[in-house]
Parts: sequence; C-alpha cells; structure tokens
Amino acid sequence: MSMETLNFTVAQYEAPLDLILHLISKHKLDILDIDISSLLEQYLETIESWKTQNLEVASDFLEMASRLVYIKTVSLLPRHEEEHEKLRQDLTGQLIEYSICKQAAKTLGSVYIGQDIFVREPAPIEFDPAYTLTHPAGVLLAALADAMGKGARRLPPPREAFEPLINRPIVSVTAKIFTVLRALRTDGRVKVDRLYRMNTDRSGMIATFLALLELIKSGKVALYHDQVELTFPHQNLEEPNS
Amino acid sequence: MNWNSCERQIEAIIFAAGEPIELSRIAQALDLEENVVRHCIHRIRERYLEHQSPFDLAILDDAVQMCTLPEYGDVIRSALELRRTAPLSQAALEVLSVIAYNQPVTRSFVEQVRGVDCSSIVRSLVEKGLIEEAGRLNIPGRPIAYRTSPGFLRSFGLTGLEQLPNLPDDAEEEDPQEPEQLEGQMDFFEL
Amino acid sequence: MNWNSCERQIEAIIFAAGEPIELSRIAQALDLEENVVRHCIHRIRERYLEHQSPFDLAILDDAVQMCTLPEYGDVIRSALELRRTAPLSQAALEVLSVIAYNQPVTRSFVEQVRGVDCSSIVRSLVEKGLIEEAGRLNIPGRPIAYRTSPGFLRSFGLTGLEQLPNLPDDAEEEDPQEPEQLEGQMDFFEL
Repeated sequence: MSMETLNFTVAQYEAPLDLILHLISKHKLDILDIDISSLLEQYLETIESWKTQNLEVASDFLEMASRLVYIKTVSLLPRHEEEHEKLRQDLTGQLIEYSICKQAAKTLGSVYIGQDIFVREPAPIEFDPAYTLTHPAGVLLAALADAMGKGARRLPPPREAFEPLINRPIVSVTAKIFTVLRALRTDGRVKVDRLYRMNTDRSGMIATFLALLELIKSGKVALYHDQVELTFPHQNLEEPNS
Repeated sequence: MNWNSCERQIEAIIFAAGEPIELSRIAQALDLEENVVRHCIHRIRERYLEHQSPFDLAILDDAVQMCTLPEYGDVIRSALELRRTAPLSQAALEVLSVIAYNQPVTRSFVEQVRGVDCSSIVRSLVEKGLIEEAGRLNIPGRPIAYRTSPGFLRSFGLTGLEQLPNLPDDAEEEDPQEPEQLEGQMDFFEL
Repeated sequence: MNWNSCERQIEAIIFAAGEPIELSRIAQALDLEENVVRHCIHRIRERYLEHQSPFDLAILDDAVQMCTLPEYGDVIRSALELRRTAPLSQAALEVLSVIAYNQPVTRSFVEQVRGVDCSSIVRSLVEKGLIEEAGRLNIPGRPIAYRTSPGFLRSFGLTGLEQLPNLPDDAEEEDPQEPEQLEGQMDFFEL
C-alpha cells in the first residue's frame, strides 16, 4: 500500500466520535441503546488494524478507547447500573450532537461558493487613517483585565490557566492530617465545619476533606453527633459536656 | 436627488469600499433614510440581473459588498493566475458549522462537540476571514467567543444567518430521546 | 463566444484584479486577440457612458483598471471616512491595553496573553496611529517590539504613560493565590 492510501485511511475519520458513528452504522448498532461490549470490540479492532498497518494512532483515539473501556468496566461492577447508564447516555448525546454537526458541515459544504466569488480591495483613497475617537483611560484597565483573564478572579479559573501548575501539590493532605489531629488533641472534639473553615481556599478544603476521609477510614478518628463532630474513637463512649 | 442619481452614488461607494460597508454609513454619507438605500440596492441588483452584468451586490446582514458572480470564478482565476484554492476541509466545515449554528461560542464549546482539539482550525478560519472574535463570554475565565463574519455569509451565498440551512434536529425536537444536546449546551454556558 | 459574453468576462476580470491588469493577460486567459480585448473594453466604456454608470475603465499604457468617475470622489470619501471612524473593538482594546501596560512588547507576547492570533489587530492599530514599532528585541528571531504612540495618549486623554490607570496590584499582593499571571510573564521573557 502506498503512503497516500495509508494516510487516506486514517484521514477518513475526523475524530474518534466519527469512527464510532461509522462503526455504529456499519454494525447496525442502536445509537440510542449502544451495546458497549461490541462497540468496544469493534473500536479496538480498528485501532489494532491501524497499528498493524504501521499507521500512527492519534492520542485522541486512544483516549476514546480508554473511555469505552471505562464504561464497560462500570457496567460490570455490581450496583453501578445508574452510573453506567449515565456514561452511556453521555456518549449517545455526544454522538448525536456530533452527527448533527457532521450533517450541518455537509450541508454547508454543498453551498460553499467562496472560492468562486471575487471582491476587490478597497480603493486606495488618501485620507488620514489616524484614530480620532477618544475614550476614558479606564477602559484600558478593563480591557487588560479581560485580556489576562482576570475578570474572573473570584470565580474558578479556566483549567488551561493552571495546566503548568497542575502537577504541583498545592496543599498536602498529610499536612492537613496533622492539622486535624492537632486540633483534636487540643480540644478533644472538633466540629467538622470548623476544620473546613480553617481554610481560605478550595485546595485547602479539598485537602482537609481528603484528610478526614483518610483518618475516618483508618479508624483513627470518628464522626459523632450526627456526623458534625469529630472525636478520637475512644471518646465515643463519653457523653458530651452539655 | 432622483432615484437614478442615488443609485449611481450608492454604486460608486460600494465599489470603492471593496469591503462590506454598512447600509447605515451609506445612508449617513448621502443623507438618506436607510430604507431608501435598501431600496436603491434592490434596484441596482435588478438592473445588474437584467443587463446580465457579471457583478452582484451581496447583502451581508446590515452591510453590502460588490462581488462577481460565481460563474466567472474560473476565468478570473486564470487571468489573475490564481490557483484554485483548496476547498474547505471536512474538519474546517465541521468547526464552521458548530460556530455558525451556535454563535457566539468559545473554542472549547466547539472542541466539546467534536471531541478533539480545534485550535489550529479556528486560527485558520479567522485568517480566512470566515469567523471573527465576538468579545468575551461572561462566564468564568471570560473566554473569547467567535462568530461568523460577513465573509462567511458571502462565501455561502447567504444574506443573513436566518438563511442558514435547517438542521435535522428541528425535526427531531419532538423526539423525547434527544434532550442531551440542549442540556450539554446549557451546561456549558452555565459553567 | 459572442461579444456580450466576452465583455462580461473582461469586466469581471478587470473588477477582480483591482490593480491595473495588462490587456495581454486578459487576452491570454480568454484565448482572444489583444485587439479584440481592446475593442471590448471600448464597447464596455461606451455602455457605461450610455447608462450613466459611475464606473469607467482607465487605460494606462497596456493595462486597464476599473475606477469610479471623478465626480463621485467626494461622496465616496465621506462614506469611507465615516467607516474608518468605527470605535475600537473589544479585541483591539485588549491588544492595545496589553501593549500599553507592558511596552515594549512583541506581538507574540500579546498573543500569549490573549491566547489567539493578533496580527491583523496589531496591523490595524499601527495604521490607526495608536501603536508604533519600537525597534527589535535582542532575543532569538529579533522580533519587532511595539509601544504606544502619541496618538494613543491623545485618544485616551493622557499626558504621559505614567498616567495610565494603576493596576490594582496592591490589593492583590495580600492574596497568595494569584502569582500565576506574573510567573507566566516572566517565563516568556526568559525564553
């Protein structure tokens, strides 16, 4: 097979969703009730065949493979029917949306005349192109804030903004475990609320939550009083002061 | 000023502008009502048609641009020694349709629909003058929103977005199985 | 090919060329004798005159260009000048503010901050006299640096750059969560 044919094979699918739509129609699967097992099988088979043809498989396609594997795994877990159904419906929704997008693209493509219509450059008229309007200088500050994405500072920032930092531990869970234990040693019992309130940011709260889970799971601390107070387990037997 | 003289002046302005020019600016320059300008443009187009002129005035929303008819594409290309530009790729058409039918939308909305990175396609559509920035969306991160440009309308022979071909989902809206798409979209805007 | 159809094609080519185009190129594209092309152009001009069209074909040496008649100059100028005075777009304001607060900066710095291509906006800000080139940066590629111009100060009612509204950075220093932006900026300069 020549290189050209090879490239053509892969370029056939714009995206993993495209490949799935193709498999669904080829194997007459029901898009509204996808049989994940057979879809996964077909999908992996296709990817395998690309590999044996020495085609580069884009990471997007591998990512979709792992998503399908995940959906199938969830379907095998007991008591996860709801989650499985949700994952499957998400996929169906996305597929339907993408197939509409494909259809719209086809319709638009069929009326494209852009390459056959010519316009002309503006007439070179001599006049001063200098900007003549005036604005209060404050609009610059507002525009700068927008340009730098600061307009949203009190709201969660976009994920991309943190990509370079994402691997950096922001607040260590271990540190929070110590904080929780220290608070318990000092006061004997602590309201869970108060532990959360000791944090000023989200990552601190999340770390505290994870620390609590860790401590409760290992039995080092126990929840008490309708789960709003934390104590060491042996204190469970004592009555509270009030 | 009589009709004829109005029409000539409007023709001259549209020709010289080259780029799409707003009807309101023509009206202001000639001290006419916008409706009168619109009517004149209509008369000019009829005259072009009647005289088998190779020109047309493309109405692009509230602007107008002078252009050649598509059937002259080949002969113009050969005289100007222009290569036939590659047609828009399937991927570019997909991105363009997501933007056209949902505008204004962010790049990440487009990527959510297509399931793959679209940054280079979005950039090239901006370069081709088919889409343009439309300010920022008032959602966290204040991402840049994109919309189609007048060049988009011209390239697809539309006079306004209301002329976009109907999507199949119009028919499917009665189908209770289909709410996913709308939900997905709202989720996005409510982020 | 009859006379009429020849004339339409020639009109279309001359229109699309914009600049003067050699008669020989038109002749070649249409597979006609140059004399025939010349004759067609003559016929087109007569027709324009007869129909009181605002257009004319100007013959310069062996080339031809489509233009408007001189008497339409004033009305064209006033319409196009109106068009030029459109207020800055949100995108243009953003680019301008990034340059104003960080000057001298390269276009790629601005693009890094905004996350999108800004070349056409930078070009139009230079044209409008709001920014100007400030030499080249002494880093690989020797990119052009931009700074704001006196016209910028005028448009925003400033007497000097020190009058730019203060960034609210004093308030931010108390917030330990916010250093990302500055880090990104330094990374860029250290490239």
